[in-house]
Amino acid sequence: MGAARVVHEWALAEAIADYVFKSAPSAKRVRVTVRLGELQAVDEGILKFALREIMKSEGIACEVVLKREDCVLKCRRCGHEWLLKEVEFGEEVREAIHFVPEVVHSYLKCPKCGSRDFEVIKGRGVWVEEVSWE
Amino acid sequence: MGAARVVHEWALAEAIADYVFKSAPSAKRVRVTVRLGELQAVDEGILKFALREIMKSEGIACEVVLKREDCVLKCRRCGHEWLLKEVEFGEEVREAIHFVPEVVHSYLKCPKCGSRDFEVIKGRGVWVEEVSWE
Amino acid sequence: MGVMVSQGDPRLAVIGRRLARVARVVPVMSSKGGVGKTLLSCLLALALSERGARVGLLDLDVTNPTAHVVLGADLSKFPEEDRGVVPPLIGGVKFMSVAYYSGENPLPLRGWEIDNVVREVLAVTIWGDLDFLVIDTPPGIGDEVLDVLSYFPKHEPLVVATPSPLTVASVRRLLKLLTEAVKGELIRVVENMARDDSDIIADLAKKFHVGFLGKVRFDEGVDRAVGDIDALRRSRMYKDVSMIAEKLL
Amino acid sequence: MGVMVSQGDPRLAVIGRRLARVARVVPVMSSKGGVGKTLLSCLLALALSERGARVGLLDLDVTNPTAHVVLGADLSKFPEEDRGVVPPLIGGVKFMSVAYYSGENPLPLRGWEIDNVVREVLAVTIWGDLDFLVIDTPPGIGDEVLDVLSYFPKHEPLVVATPSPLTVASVRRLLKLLTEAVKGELIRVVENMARDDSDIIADLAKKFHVGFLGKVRFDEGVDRAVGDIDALRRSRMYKDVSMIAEKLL
Ligand SMILES: Nc1ncnc2c1ncn2[C@@H]1O[C@H](COP(=O)(O)OP(=O)(O)O)[C@@H](O)[C@H]1O
Ligand SMILES: Nc1ncnc2c1ncn2[C@@H]1O[C@H](COP(=O)(O)OP(=O)(O)O)[C@@H](O)[C@H]1O
Ligand SMILES: [Mg+2]
Ligand SMILES: [Mg+2]
Ligand SMILES: [Mg+2]
Ligand SMILES: [Mg+2]
Ligand code: NI
Ligand code: NI
Ligand SMILES: [Zn+2]
Ligand SMILES: [Zn+2]
Repeated sequence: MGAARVVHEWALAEAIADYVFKSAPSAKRVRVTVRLGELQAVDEGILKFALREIMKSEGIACEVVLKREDCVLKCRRCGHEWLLKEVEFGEEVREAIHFVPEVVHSYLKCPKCGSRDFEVIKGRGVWVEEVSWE
Repeated sequence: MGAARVVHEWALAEAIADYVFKSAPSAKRVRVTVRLGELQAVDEGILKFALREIMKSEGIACEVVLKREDCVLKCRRCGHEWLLKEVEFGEEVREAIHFVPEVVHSYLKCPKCGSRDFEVIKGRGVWVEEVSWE
Repeated sequence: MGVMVSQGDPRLAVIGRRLARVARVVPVMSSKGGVGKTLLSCLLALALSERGARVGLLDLDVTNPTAHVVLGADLSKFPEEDRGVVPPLIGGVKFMSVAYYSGENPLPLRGWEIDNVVREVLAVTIWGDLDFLVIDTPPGIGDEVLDVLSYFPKHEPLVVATPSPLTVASVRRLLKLLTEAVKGELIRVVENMARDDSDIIADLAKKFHVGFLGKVRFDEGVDRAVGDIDALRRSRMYKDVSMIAEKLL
Repeated sequence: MGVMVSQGDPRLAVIGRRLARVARVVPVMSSKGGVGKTLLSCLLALALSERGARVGLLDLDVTNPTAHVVLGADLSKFPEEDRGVVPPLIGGVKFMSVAYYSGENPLPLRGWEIDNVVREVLAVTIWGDLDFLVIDTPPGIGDEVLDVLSYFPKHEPLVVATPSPLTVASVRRLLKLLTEAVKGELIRVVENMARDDSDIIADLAKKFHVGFLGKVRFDEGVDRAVGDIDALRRSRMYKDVSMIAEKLL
């Protein structure tokens, strides 16, 4: 989070850009669909802005589609499934999870059995759902 | 392997039986479909025999369907995919893998890049594909 | 009346049956490596067995098994089969390890593969009647440790700590995790490689409201006894571990 | 001309760019725990930096990070952001650890989650120009170690061994794995906690045709220096590690 030019979302945008360059080394027009998991809470505006800037500097026309994905958690011990929406975290914890989503295991337990052996079965972080080009 | 009454396939049959009992605690007629991965090389005849014996002793009519699944390996480092059929192991190694399929990582490397960081993406061991009852 | 369907891993369904006649499960744990988990697991199993208990020992340090080195176990033949895998008797202890199958080769595994090994071994090992099943575990808090916490219906962790600052930091995190999952009176701490009469570890146990079973002194000679059960039984470390065993009985 | 499609994890694509200006990657490894990987990683990073090298240190013992304890790093604030995460300078070394985010809480993770942490950290950490990136790794041969072998295009493993029978068994397995994957001349062994002039470890290195960088003697006082960089720099262990650093330069 923070100002668009400096925040760490920029690094994730670079990752997406490099992924596009590797998938379509000579394409001049691409379309990229990115899934953003609720857990990591990436700033959509900044990510989109950074991705367009990077692509422009490489002379590529890029259409960016961002899709939010809700975060679902499932306990491996008791099988209970719950939504991140039902959980309340403080600002510091949310920020820590923003950088490394797996640290959610440091701050959360299964609401039913108390185990930390749960899985983020949906909605973790950044994933390229589709790069298409002609 | 070895004689039907003593070999370790019996333990796997018990596992399948317990799985059936837990899925359908009061069913008297069940049908179970089991997928057998090529890697573990379970003896089909013995498994079927053991499963029927166990079910009979519990007074349950059980139809057993076994499906073989070919083993496919994929290297995480270089992406190469290959088939277990293309690999030759000695008798001792095959026997070790029969007991704990993951020890394949002790005896096999990616034929393309030499890495042991490969995955068994299909055909590992015993899996219940379906238990059905009315 | 329609048709109902279920699909999944049969191995998890049978674990309860395999442990049905095991009275007490004692995983020997410590997030820190090199604190003596393996040596202590082996000596504890031997000491309990010497006192008449029926004892099993399971090496769950899957990617780096070493309990067989301590016990001098013969890896040249596979364990016998009898409707499952029967752990060979070594020094009176039923000993099971993936090393019977991997030998001294490297066994690099991803986490879900480690989980598969744990499921397989728990599903096919025939322990029979046991008073104690001692489990050696790896450092860190990964799949093996999470599997122990999730797959064993009941267990009494034995946490090994040494009085060094890096160990204390690690053990504090482990105790936080364990006290969330297991009743405090079932968790016990042992100080290993004690060299003086510091109370750091005893105090740590008190702070977390868990048991403290005492100290195992640093024993210069024990490394030379590794691989030889008779020599291990003559070591000073074995004497100290025997006192811990008495308290567990 | 049809439409082509690709889908996957963008983080792996950027790792090469993040390491583009890192001259040498030195993962400090040992399948055995407690042999001194963490202490040696930290002291080595400090010693290299004292000699004028630009050095980064990455703690990849994800479920049991302790390098921050050795360095006395401040976990109370997150690293700065500048188009990524900028590792704070500690004693002249750019230090990155998941502990900035997990604090001193337990971080129990399954293997694929550990892999996710490694990918995330490698994708967002901005190392800039480095002569050395030293990596502390956990014991065992699990996801962290496999990730190091798979994600770093080039690296020069530094294997830590102590002259105990259990360590030797573990290190032998690791050397077998490493010599398959990395050229022998890029692999180096260090003996740590040396107490006498045994040649076990030097001979082991010779047998595997890999380098041997010498011994770091057992230093009774080093544990008391943990957490204090100035005190660490005054320790006898630091002197010995400095000799290793010289040979690496
Ligand atoms: N009480 C003790 N006295 C002396 N050496 C010990 C003692 N306990 C363990 N050791 C030694 O410490 C080293 C690590 O022990 P090990 O059991 O392998 O630890 P872990 O399983 O926790 O990694 C071994 O060389 C072992 O012989
Ligand atoms: N050369 C040495 N002399 C004395 N103690 C040492 C030496 N190297 C490591 N230690 C001590 O050994 C213990 C384990 O060290 P650590 O670096 O945490 O090992 P690892 O990272 O391999 O688990 C620590 O208490 C540490 O202070
Ligand atoms: Mg051990
Ligand atoms: Mg044999
Ligand atoms: Mg360490
Ligand atoms: Mg803060
Ligand atoms: Ni941000
Ligand atoms: Ni068999
Ligand atoms: Zn739960
Ligand atoms: Zn490969």
